[in-house]
Amino acid sequence: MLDISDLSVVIRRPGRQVAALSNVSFAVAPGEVVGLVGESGGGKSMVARAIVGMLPPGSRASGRVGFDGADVLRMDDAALAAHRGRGAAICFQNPRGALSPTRTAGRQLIDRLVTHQQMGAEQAATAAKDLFAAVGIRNPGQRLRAYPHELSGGMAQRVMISLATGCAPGLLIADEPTTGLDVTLSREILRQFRHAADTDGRGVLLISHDLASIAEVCDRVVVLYAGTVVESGPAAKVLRDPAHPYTRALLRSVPDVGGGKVTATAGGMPLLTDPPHDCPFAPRCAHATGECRTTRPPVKAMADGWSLACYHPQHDPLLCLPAGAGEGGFPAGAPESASPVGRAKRADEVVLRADESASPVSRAKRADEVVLRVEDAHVVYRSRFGSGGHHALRGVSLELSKGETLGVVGESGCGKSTLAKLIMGLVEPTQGTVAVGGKDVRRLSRAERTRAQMVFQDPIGSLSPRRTIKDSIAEPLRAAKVSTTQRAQRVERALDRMELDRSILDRLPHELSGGQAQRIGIARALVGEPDLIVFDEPTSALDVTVQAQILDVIADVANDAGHGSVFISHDLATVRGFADRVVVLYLGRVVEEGPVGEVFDHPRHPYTRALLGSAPRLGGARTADVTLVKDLDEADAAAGCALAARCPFVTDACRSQEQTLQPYGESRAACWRVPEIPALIGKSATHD
Amino acid sequence: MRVLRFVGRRLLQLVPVLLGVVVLTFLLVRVLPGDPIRSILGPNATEADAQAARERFGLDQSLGKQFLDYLRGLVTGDFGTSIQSGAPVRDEMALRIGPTFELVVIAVTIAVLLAIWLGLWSARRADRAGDHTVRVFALVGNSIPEFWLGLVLILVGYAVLGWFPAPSGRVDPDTDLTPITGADLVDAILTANGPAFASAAAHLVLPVLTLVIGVLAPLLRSVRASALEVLRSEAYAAASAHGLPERTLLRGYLRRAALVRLPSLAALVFGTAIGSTVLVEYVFSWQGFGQWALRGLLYRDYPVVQASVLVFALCYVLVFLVADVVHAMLDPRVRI
Amino acid sequence: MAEVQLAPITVGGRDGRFARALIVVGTTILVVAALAAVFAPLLSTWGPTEIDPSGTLARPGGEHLLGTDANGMDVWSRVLHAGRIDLGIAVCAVALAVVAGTILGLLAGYLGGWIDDVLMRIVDIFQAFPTFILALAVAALLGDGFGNLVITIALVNAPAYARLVRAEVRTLREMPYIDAAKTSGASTVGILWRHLLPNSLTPVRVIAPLNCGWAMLTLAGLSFLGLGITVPTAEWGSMISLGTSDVVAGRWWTSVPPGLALLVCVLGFSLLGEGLQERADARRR
Amino acid sequence: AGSKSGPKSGASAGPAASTLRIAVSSYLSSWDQDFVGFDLTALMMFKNVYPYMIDYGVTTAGDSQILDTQNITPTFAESFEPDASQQVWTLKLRKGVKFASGNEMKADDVKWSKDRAFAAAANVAGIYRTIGLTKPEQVVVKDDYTVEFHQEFPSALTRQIQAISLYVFDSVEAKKHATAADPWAKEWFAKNAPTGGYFNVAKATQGQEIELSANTGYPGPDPAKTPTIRISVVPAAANQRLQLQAGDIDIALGITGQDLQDLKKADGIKVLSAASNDQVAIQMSVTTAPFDDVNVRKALAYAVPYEQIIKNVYGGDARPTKSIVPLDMPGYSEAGYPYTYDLDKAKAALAAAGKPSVSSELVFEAGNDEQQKIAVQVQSEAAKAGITLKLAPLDPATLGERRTKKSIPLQITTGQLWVNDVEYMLATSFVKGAALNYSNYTNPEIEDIYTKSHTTVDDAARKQLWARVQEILAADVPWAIICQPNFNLPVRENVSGWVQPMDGLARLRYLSATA
Ligand SMILES: Nc1ncnc2c1ncn2[C@@H]1O[C@H](COP(=O)(O)OP(=O)(O)OP(=O)(O)O)[C@@H](O)[C@H]1O
Ligand SMILES: Nc1ncnc2c1ncn2[C@@H]1O[C@H](COP(=O)(O)OP(=O)(O)OP(=O)(O)O)[C@@H](O)[C@H]1O
Ligand SMILES: [Mg+2]
Ligand SMILES: [Mg+2]
Repeated sequence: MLDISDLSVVIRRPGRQVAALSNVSFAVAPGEVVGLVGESGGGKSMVARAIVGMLPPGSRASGRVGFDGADVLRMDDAALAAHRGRGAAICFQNPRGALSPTRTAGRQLIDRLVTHQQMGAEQAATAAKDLFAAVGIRNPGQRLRAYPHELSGGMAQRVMISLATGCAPGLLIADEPTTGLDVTLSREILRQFRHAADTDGRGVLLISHDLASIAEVCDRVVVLYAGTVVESGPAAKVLRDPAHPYTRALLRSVPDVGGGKVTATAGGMPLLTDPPHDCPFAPRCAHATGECRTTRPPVKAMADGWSLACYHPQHDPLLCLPAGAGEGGFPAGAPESASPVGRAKRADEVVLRADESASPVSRAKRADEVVLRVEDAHVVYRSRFGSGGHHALRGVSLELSKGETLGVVGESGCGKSTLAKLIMGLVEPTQGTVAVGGKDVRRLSRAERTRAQMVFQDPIGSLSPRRTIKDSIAEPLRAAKVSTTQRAQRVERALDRMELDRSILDRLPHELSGGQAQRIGIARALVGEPDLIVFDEPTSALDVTVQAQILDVIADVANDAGHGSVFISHDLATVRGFADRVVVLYLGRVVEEGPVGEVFDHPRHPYTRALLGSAPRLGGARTADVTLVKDLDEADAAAGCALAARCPFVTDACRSQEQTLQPYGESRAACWRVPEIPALIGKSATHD
Repeated sequence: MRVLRFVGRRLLQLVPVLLGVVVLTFLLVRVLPGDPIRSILGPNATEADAQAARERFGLDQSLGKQFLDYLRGLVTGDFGTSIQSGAPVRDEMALRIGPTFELVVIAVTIAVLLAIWLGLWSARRADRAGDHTVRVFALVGNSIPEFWLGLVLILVGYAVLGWFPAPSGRVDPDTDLTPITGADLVDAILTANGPAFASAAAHLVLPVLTLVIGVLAPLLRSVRASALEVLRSEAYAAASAHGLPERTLLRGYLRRAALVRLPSLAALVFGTAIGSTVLVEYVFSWQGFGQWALRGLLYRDYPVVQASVLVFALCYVLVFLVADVVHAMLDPRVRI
Repeated sequence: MAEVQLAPITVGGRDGRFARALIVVGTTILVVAALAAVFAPLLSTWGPTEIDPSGTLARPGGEHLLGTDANGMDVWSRVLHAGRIDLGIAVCAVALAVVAGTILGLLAGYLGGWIDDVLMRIVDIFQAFPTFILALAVAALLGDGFGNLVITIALVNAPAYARLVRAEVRTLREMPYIDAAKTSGASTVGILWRHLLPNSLTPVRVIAPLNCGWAMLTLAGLSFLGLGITVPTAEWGSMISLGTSDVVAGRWWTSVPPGLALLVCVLGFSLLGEGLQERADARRR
Repeated sequence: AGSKSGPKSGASAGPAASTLRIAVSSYLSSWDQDFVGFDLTALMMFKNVYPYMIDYGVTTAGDSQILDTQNITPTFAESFEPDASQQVWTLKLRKGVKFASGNEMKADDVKWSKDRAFAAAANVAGIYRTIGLTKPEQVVVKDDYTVEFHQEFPSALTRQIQAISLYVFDSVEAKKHATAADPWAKEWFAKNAPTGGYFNVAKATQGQEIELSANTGYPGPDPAKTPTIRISVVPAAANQRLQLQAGDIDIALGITGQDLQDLKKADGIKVLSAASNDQVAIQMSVTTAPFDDVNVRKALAYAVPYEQIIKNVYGGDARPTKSIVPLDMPGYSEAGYPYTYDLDKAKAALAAAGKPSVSSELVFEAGNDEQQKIAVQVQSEAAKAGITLKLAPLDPATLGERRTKKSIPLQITTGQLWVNDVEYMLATSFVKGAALNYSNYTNPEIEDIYTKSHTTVDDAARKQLWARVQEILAADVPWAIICQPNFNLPVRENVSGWVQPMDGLARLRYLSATA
């Protein structure tokens, strides 16, 4: 159906030129799900735009985008109008942004139905309701009248899918449909696409930067790097035994709940101004030879439609794949690779070196030096008008000692950032206390405030746009009244530790890449030698390979015995690497807490089980032993167990009784049914 | 319901503002140099005569007492008596607000509609000759002082071409229009007076045109910029990527989304237009609210100044309130 | 391999070439006007308030490039010299408004709460006050002249800046870098001065030129009402109003040249502002 | 031409037009002549819509007709004569005079009207003081058609003063609108006129237009010639001019300066011109530095460019004057003002004052083009003599206040004396405490002469006194007298009958136009 051959796109603008795509070829057949993966800027969206004939202004395209025999690039306006929507329909990357804000979701869907399926208004209205129901929107009649801003991210994505399918297209293109969604939700959304291919016989092109997450649903995978196809082939093949060094690097960058090792690849993707004449990955490639740097490797076809563009395909198995993967279930016992000692770095792929002072010994918990104590903290965000407010934290207690790293995980909106802000004194607890270094955060002096530092989720946004990098890093020192010369020295030392060039000091934040900016953020946190560092999702805004690099740096910093660390993430896998203890938050409550290995390998609480179960795992099926019903935003937590509304094992007792943390083995969980759960899981499995 | 609550809350917020305006005006006119009494007494008046006149208008009382009396009057809708004319300010004002309001409302409405139409047209042809021409012309219109533009329009439209009636008055008195609201078009409709309607409309053309030319540019710029933003937004791209027809795109995806920022700007423009009517009224012999207020100020006719500033302020804040409500209706994201 | 030139689907910009043209033309106009004003004494043979004893309303040409006005003063010289007053007042007034409005907006936006409420209500009060009444009040209280017109026009404009900056600050203060500054121990003044101020001025920079043009028109309007600069000081607005009836009589030279000068300068500011705005819009997209 | 129907130009002769259109610059502030403010428009309207018992006669000067202020004749009154003592004046009313309401004018109306004026304690009450009328009891109703005015002392000015003050309201109608709180029906008067003069108000559209119709209930001489007169408000002079040229109006009352000169050449329009007794002067405050020094006053008098002002401001349409006593006033003497434009003498005078340079503000009425132009011309020349003047246009309220406070060092005044007599001039302008004495001028000899003049009735003797007055004023220079501009009125060519009002208030009854 779709047959792209030798597609090149160059975007010309005065003063800059981007070779967005260079000689891209691949095909999608009806009923097939093809994954298009690669890092940000790799040209994935450009391919999608080319398929619907919507390249940005100033683009020059060559080659052919064949669709059902016609060439999209050469279609006239009438043919394009018919092709768009009916031929190929895109689900856009950012569903909230791609829905027109001033038109109800229903109207937008009806517009498509009327246009492409020649329905009358009434017929369209019923069809719209059905379509909404089909993509898993509960209460579709009401949602039809909702405006996009009233939808949650997951709901918006479902609406977007319904809009695309509402056009009844031959080919469904989904541009990063799961980015920004919770693990539990992404899984559900991806299933929708598989469903579209299987039941309606549509071709599906699934675009993602995250190999692991789409691994499960794709038939074939195409890997893009800097606008070139580096490897393509059957999903099972490419994801399990990738041959191209880039594909391998990509796969190794993804943290894995199983404790698979993350390996960083240095450097970033180049921004090409002309179609490359060499291998674009060569500068970052460990296997690159002179040949790679002078000529572009041709696409070599291998067996089963597997093809790759590399002079030096690799065939040894990917090191990081955990042994037990593929068999289902979690490996018993913490894998060796999860321990810090086991995290040996391969000289050829590693840029970051550990701080000399960090040694495993210093990570031992020193209970005598408690740097953070949160006791029964509640936070309520008051609304400006009217009564009520949002109860974001409901009685959280934590304790952290010097040298220790505490992981905090939970879904979006569960209160992770609120906890971070609470610790930093940026929000006032409505109840309970927070003490840093033994002192109530609200009574800290300016200088004492700098004893706790934070690394933010948005690396560029957390740097003041009009202050130089030097200024930003030195900010805590300024508050601590460090002299100017000393300040400069310490800033440079921190910078060195982040392996950044000194020339960066006089730049402004917008001139930095995300990875660089996050290193600056970490440098700022470190420069004052604080007692406590809070990392609030420090890598979630970054590209996969960059994420791996930053995780490396953070692991290094967390190893430091000089301070305690709190590491917050929505992604369990990233925590596994270096946390000593982990806390699972759900709707502002701690539902489970314990040593990292214990929580991951023997999850007790149904919520933790569900979370771990839906985490994407490369090369293996997930262990979906617990599936939560409903989206987070539909759950209400009035009384009783917070999870009651979504828990498959809920009883009346759960609904009425507040759950408190109970010790189960080494960890503690807030669920009275923990002992029964394994049996309950077995029961539901047999029912399936 | 939500809208009503919002309006209620905003109206409550207006109270301190209007009270502030009232206090400030009250003090300001009295701090200003100039004697409101002298000009009604004639040259031969003695200090005793002046004192008698002051007593008549209560100006011999202490400031606090005067203010309380004024406030008490305001609560009952009594704005006091004009020192210059001896008539109740309320009656005079009633005659003056109508015409000015009519002029400004018509002008701003036309300007807004024109700006919407031209702005969308311009945005869809962004960076082409037509777009540039429209924008530059709007800017030129925006750069001409209103009083000068008015005079030129009179010169051309009345003296040279003879298309429009003489710039004196707002409606031909021979049409025997009975004033009800003071807004001539409205009165003509209310009294079903056809000739008066025609005459009032003819008299309105040039002053409305003057105001429209003066305020079009910022509105146009706003509509065009918003429309461009929409046209270049992912949402619009998504809609057109799904092959929706041109008409649906324009009506459902462009127009409303492009107008969300317009109401507050239109309110601002309305505010400036009300302010600049004082010039337009002079040029077109309109005898509206602005001229009345200005004269009151020049003669320090305290009750007139107080009332006119209060009404100006009230118009201003109410128009902003309306704009906020319209904004909320246009933009579902706004929570009110 | 055939190369296909694609027609842009989304409306295309030629990357702000027009915006750049607007900025260049606007700036050129303003620079020329400013130079003409600065070097006015060198460019004219008559003084701006010098009366030609040989009579009034002389036609253009001869001794007077643009003739003389009803007072027998040289129009060309007055048009040039008026630039000093008009441009000067407009720029100073807007600068003052920006400073005052920004300070208010920063405080209101950052501190929030009742301070915000009180400050914004004060701003409301001033914004709701009619311009010419404020103008007359200031003139009557402080006397007339350059400085007081600057204050008047600044007073009229400051509320808008206060709102603009406040709105900006209210979004900016939620930015992570403000949290970062707080956790780095920055003081309130430090946050306001070092982080919020530089970042909240972006929209102000775009609005200010447009506002300068508007200030010039306001000044002209005030002069027309007799509330502006006192005669015989050369000022475009008062020159235009002195010459309005001359236009009717066919004596175009007394009011058309100052009218054009005013128009062109306001247009210069508008073009510059429009260009900046377009560029800012393009950045935002 | 305008698109509207209306009197059009063209036919030079023909039947009398039934409607005449007049443009004025502003709407009258109120119909109430006693209690509140009035402006020129208001005063003109009053003259035409309220019955004045006596008024000036008409005389011919050159080729124009002017009001004769020396000849005051009864109009609505049958007669107005003093008794032998000159202290009791008897007003006999014409019978059958009808107000607009149809009520007949009676003595009670006169009484009520004058009581009202006394109650207002404003304009008329102020003027009556000069002829010894201060209390309502001095106005006595004898019978339905007879009223007596009992003055406290005899006065030569009685006729003149009564000519401008003896107007009568329809008291029957007015009293209907009186309330306990408002016994004089002030509120009603503001919007309604109980008229009965030569014209009645047929319709008044606030701020825009007043339609007058001739009062058929007037049985006396010189009734109104045109049945309907429309007075429209057109503030912008340029607009008045355009409408006059287009034929949409017949008479433009708000055109000044250069426009007049232009209109003299325009088709279908004539500019009626007549000498006037309007005086343009700069009053110098003799009690305020630096003008408390007579030499500084002389310096300014020498620095004023008299000819240039006549040329530049009035287009040559003004008479230079050589005395502070107006031209045409009995007693005028050429020797009264020896100052001419001479910068050397100005500098010498300054030197004599021992000051090489002085500075002051020069106050004039804001919005008055003529005064503004004069100020500009004076400022420019005075600067050359070393007198720095800061121009200060003041709005009416501020001007009024500062004038009462007598705190203006230098101000331009324009205006005419309502009574064409030097005694009246002294009374209003040059004796201590006089209302128009903005110079704060006092001179014991002038005071003496003034007192003497009350009882001097002999013409020659008065002339002698006036000669002395002019000598003194010439030496003291409280005023720099600039000129007496001519009265000019642009009208359509078909307008006739215009009588030039020496008090500036048009008597519309004489006007007519051919259609
Ligand atoms: N409108 C445009 N003008 C100029 N260059 C563009 C434009 N859109 C994209 N590009 C460039 O084209 C290249 C490919 O972009 P594309 O959006 O396809 O990347 P992507 O793989 O979808 O990345 P992401 O994961 O961030 O969505 C990038 O280098 C980008 O900078
Ligand atoms: N300033 C605020 N005012 C009101 N509600 C807030 C505010 N900040 C956060 N919330 C609400 O509090 C809840 C917890 O927010 P928080 O930002 O802590 O979540 P999170 O776990 O960090 O989510 P994410 O993964 O999306 O960052 C959310 O429901 C959010 O909507
Ligand atoms: Mg993309
Ligand atoms: Mg968060």
